[in-house]
Amino acid sequence: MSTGARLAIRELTFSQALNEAIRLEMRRDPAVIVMGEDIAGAAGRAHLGMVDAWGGALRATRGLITEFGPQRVLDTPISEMGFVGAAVGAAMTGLRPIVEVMFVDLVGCCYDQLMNQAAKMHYMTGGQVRMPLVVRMAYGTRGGKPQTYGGGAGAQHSQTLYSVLAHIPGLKVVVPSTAYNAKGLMISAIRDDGPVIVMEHKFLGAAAKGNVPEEPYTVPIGHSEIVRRGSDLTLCGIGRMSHVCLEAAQELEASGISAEVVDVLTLAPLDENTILESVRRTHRIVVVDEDTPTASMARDIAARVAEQAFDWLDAPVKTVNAPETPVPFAAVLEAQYVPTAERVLDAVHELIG
Amino acid sequence: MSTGARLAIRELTFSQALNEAIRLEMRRDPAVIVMGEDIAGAAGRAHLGMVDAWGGALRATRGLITEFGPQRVLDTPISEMGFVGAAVGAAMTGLRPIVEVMFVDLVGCCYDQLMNQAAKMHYMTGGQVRMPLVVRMAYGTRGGKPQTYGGGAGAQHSQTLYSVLAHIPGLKVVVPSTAYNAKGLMISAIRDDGPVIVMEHKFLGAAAKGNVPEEPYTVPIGHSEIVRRGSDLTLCGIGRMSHVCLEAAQELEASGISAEVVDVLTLAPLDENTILESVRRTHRIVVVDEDTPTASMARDIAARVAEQAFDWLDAPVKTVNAPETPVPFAAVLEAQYVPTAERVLDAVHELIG
Amino acid sequence: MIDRPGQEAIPREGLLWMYERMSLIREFEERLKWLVETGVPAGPVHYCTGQEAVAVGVCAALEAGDWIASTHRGHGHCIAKGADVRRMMAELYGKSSGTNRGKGGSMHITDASLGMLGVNPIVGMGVTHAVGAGLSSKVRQSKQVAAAFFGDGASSQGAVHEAMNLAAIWKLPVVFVCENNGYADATPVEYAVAVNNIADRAAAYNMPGLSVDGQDVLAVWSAADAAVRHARAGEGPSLVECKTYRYYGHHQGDDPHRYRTVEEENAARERDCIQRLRRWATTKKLISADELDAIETKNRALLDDAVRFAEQSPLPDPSELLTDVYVAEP
Amino acid sequence: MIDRPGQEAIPREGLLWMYERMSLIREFEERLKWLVETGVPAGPVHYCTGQEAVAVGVCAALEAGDWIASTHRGHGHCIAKGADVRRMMAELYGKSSGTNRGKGGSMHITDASLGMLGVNPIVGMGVTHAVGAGLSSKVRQSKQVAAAFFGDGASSQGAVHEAMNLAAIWKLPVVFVCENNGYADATPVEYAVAVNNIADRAAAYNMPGLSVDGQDVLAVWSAADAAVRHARAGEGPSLVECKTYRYYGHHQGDDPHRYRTVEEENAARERDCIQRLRRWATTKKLISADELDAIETKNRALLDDAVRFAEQSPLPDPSELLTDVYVAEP
Ligand SMILES: Cc1ncc(C[n+]2csc(CCOP(=O)(O)OP(=O)(O)O)c2C)c(N)n1
Ligand SMILES: Cc1ncc(C[n+]2csc(CCOP(=O)(O)OP(=O)(O)O)c2C)c(N)n1
Ligand SMILES: [Mg+2]
Ligand SMILES: [Mg+2]
Repeated sequence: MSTGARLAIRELTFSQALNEAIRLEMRRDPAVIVMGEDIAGAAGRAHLGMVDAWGGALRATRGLITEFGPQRVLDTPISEMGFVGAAVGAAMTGLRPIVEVMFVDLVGCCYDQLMNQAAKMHYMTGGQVRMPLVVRMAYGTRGGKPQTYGGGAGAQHSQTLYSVLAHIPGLKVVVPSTAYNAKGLMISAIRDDGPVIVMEHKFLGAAAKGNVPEEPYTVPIGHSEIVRRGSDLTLCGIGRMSHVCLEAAQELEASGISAEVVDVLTLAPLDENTILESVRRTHRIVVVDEDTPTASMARDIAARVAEQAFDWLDAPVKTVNAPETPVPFAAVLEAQYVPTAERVLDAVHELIG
Repeated sequence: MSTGARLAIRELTFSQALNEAIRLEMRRDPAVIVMGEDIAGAAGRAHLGMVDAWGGALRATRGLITEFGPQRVLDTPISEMGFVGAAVGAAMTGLRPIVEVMFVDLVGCCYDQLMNQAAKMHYMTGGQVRMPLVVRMAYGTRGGKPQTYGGGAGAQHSQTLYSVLAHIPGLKVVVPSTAYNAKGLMISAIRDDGPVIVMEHKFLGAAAKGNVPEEPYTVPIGHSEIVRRGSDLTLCGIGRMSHVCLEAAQELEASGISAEVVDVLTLAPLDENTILESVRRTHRIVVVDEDTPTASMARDIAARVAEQAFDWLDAPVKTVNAPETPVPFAAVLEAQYVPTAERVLDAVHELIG
Repeated sequence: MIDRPGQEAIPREGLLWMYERMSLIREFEERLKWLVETGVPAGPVHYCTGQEAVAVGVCAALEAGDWIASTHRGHGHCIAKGADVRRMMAELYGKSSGTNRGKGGSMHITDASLGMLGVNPIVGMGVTHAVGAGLSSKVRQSKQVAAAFFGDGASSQGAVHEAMNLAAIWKLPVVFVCENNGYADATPVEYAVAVNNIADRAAAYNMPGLSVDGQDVLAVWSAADAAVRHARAGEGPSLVECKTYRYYGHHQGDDPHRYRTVEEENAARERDCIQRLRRWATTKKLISADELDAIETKNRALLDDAVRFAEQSPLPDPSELLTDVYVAEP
Repeated sequence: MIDRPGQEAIPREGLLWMYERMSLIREFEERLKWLVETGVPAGPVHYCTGQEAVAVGVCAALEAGDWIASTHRGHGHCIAKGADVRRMMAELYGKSSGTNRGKGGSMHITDASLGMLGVNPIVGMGVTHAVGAGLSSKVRQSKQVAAAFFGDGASSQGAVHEAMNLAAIWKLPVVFVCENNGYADATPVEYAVAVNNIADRAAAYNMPGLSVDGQDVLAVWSAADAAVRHARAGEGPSLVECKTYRYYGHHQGDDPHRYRTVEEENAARERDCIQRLRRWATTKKLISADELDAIETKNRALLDDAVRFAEQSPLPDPSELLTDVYVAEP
């Protein structure tokens, strides 16, 4: 963790922070490699002076090939099951692969490798096999102001879906929300000897900017963070939704309501205690999740609260999710999709008259 | 639905009931076809007098090829993404395919077809495309008495996992628990113009026997059933867990506690109302689910209760799941895995001193 | 442009239709590009400019009742199969008059009534759906053929291998059309694919495979026509690889000069499929330059109209967010 | 048994090792079958009886530091790579002394210290892991080779296609070994696979492909040895198809006579790999019958011991249910 004064601090974007985390760990450990579609781009065209054309979906791997070369920065063909499987095999045999699956929407093309192979290998082999694997996935729907027309990325390129990963015992799933914790969680993920999924919100990549120390540091996996103190209720947010919760908390302050905000940060293993302790102090909770509701992480957290903090609750446990629909294309429809501060406030007002 | 007296009724197993449902619908509608690995077996060996060697994982398709021939009963190579995709394409073009994916453990090899294609096609095309597709999957861990040694099917052939399907908007997911509702839900699934996943518990296939009318009938999708009336608390079970709940209810009766039992039957769209109404009468609930806990259907149901029936609750909302681990092989470990009536009773006693 | 066996059988109207469709696709993409670059928020779009001959040559070999499965780069396929450019443009504007009522967008444009199995941006999946359509044709004995478009990048997807094996063992009426434009995003085909000609993989499925010049609409048509006849006769699937080129970046935001040279682009433009058909048909005096100019003028007007239609169409009602999730409400 | 190029290079100890391993695999499976049929609850098991020559011929070509990826039918691969039959048997008994501490079972037997990437019953997935191991070898410049066993059924899996393409474009030191035993469950290979020789698919990945008699351990060894040398020299992957046969049903509960004839089975048993090596080696007077008998006697004793070890080993502690879920506890 940061020790303060000694470190040089600059403002970086979320994507730049991820990039720096990967770069530092690649310098530190030659076993760390990066794989994925177009994570460099222009593969095999160095002789034409062309390298590093893309840098991945979030541009988080840009520049790595220039420093570490094509042996450690591998563009892959479009074969998610194959290259995630290769990463699994590489992790079992001495490498520490960081593999990018462009969008979580493509999880269906490599799900077996994640849920049957990476997640279970250590357990099934009685603890013999280690699995130092990081899988990066961009997720999320365009939020914010509705445009008058046009559209977003549509039903197959806008999903959130992390609950289908968090559901699997053995997988760790982290959801950074700021440039600072993006870097720290990524370094923790790379150093972890088990499989860690890093969910990277598409619309935080460039938008979330913040102070980031130059040196390597870790943000521990399995810890939620109270990002705002409050006493009247708890708002619990995941990924970009933590920012929405903060926005809502700000507005509530204006009407004299003091909201505590918990940024979940890790979905699996979930840091129940931080959430439960907060609720036991505030007696009310709204969980905000960009994913669709059924079997979502919002419902999961709500259920844990209803089971373990029931006696402290003064009101129903509220969840705010995307609607139970695919993501629509048209901007006017999409604008209704992602939970907003307004919807969080509506939920709060149902709890607190 | 059954009109009683007119129908001939015999005892069938769960698998036989599924078989009869499929057979009757294939007679009724020539567009219904069946596909999957070894759903007949001995493919291409009719000239040696060999047909129908397997009949699928649960033997639920046995005999169909003899009646309907290899044009409508198609054995497939081991290519889940390909043949589920072919079923999706066939459903878009005039057929009503019933496709068997041997075990839900293999969902990772065809997940994209289910979650991105079948589930969303109707929505994404603005309602143009219909998707009369049934996907059958065997699931579940061996429960019951621990043997002194030996083991079960292990971590990759014993999973439950239905929450990762129920999570996807657009998919209907049914979990029959008896021979009667297996037949009725299967017929409803086949007649549905959208994609329906039918989850078939491996250890109900031969074990669940019951009275089944000979004629076709439907059990509606999207309805839970109160299978036992009670007043002190609600036990809510999914699939084989409904039987475990009934067992627990029986034992509770002996100690003077009256438990109502709800058999969920459909996970998506969930019949919240039946569950909520039950809780509003009994004021207590335990949800029992064979799946692992994080982002499970048990937690989903618990969260809905905590949000929508909070004011009626006299105690925390309890969930009973498998532990947060892969399924272990050794019988002594596996025996601790699946929720039992005993564990349900423990949960009840935590609620009712 | 080389003379092709059977091409004398293409009536003048056939040539005119090919020219008209290629020109309409070109006009659609160029207009769209202009709109996007001047601020119309059409979502992610993948222009197929340069590749028109593949869509048109293949669809020229199909009948109205046949199916196509398309990719994220699908506007050309849609237009070649007969889609209404007004409703396509309205879809890109997210309007309720769009092909998909505004709920799909560029990557999902579908007019099911024209045999479109959908534009599908999960690389490779459309190929499996075409195999399913072929199965449907065989089971229902309807003699319909399904053509599956997919890219050089998609050829590495396991689902495509599975689909080809299925079509082969079941002898389904499917034509696999690989649009090899040299790139998957920023990844060159010679890096990503272990063979020189993707068509050579046909042997792995015991089916005919042919690699043709995808900038020559008659070559594409000729190969597709043979494959479609083969399929319709119950002889099973074929693989046709069309070597083509996309003139612009992978999507509207991509600068291709980070991974390919201007020289390569210029060489590809020399082989422009529309100009080649024009040169060939006018040299052979089959069609006059004036006729072709008139087609282009008409297509420009169609696009003017399409943009007007899209602009003036109403937005979807907010309630549409929640409709059509389930096919039949429970 | 045909004389193979290079086989004169196999020292007598090599032949003895092959015989000893094949016999040990046979003994293991026969003993296990007897145990299962007399009531030992070993979970689902897939006997590899009949296929011993493939596992042994391939592993004979590997070095100790090389890797193998295996399938649900994996006991033979494990033994050929050197696994301890005592710990394997204990695993099947669900005992804490098992290779996987009783947490894996037949379908997951792994001794990672011997270069086993795991028995893996999700058809095709082990092949991708072998490719990853090959990548690891290349990146770390360790010169290790990875051999991937997979069935004729697995050859239809998309993951296998993806894995082969990856290994080919990256020139990884991988040997793909297809154990074509004619069946995937109850589905004959001639129904499920569109080509006659799965090895012919090597051309689709621009790598060498060879189809050999999988009942001839020297033929398997010879092909594998060439492929391993090719791999270790940095020349990239190869595909070796071994035509073999499983003597019993797909798993312990399967009656194969519902999908294949007794005549076919008898013909296969005529080609028994162990008998053939015995006949060849004794006829050539390389090894005496007595020596081979002694090996078999020793292996029977090893299995007696393994069963005793398994029976007497303790069960896992109930707390083991919850351990080793995460590699490093958070
Ligand atoms: C399964 C899958 N993987 C990755 C992507 C991201 N992606 C979209 S298009 C594309 C490149 C496709 O290349 P190709 O198949 O050659 O088609 P082209 O774009 O050249 O028309 C990629 C990698 C995706 N949409 N789906
Ligand atoms: C992905 C996947 N699909 C299906 C199955 C079920 N299954 C287990 S073994 C098997 C047959 C495998 O055949 P083959 O690859 O030829 O190996 P063999 O059993 O002949 O050794 C099948 C279908 C599975 N375990 N995994
Ligand atoms: Mg391409
Ligand atoms: Mg086989």
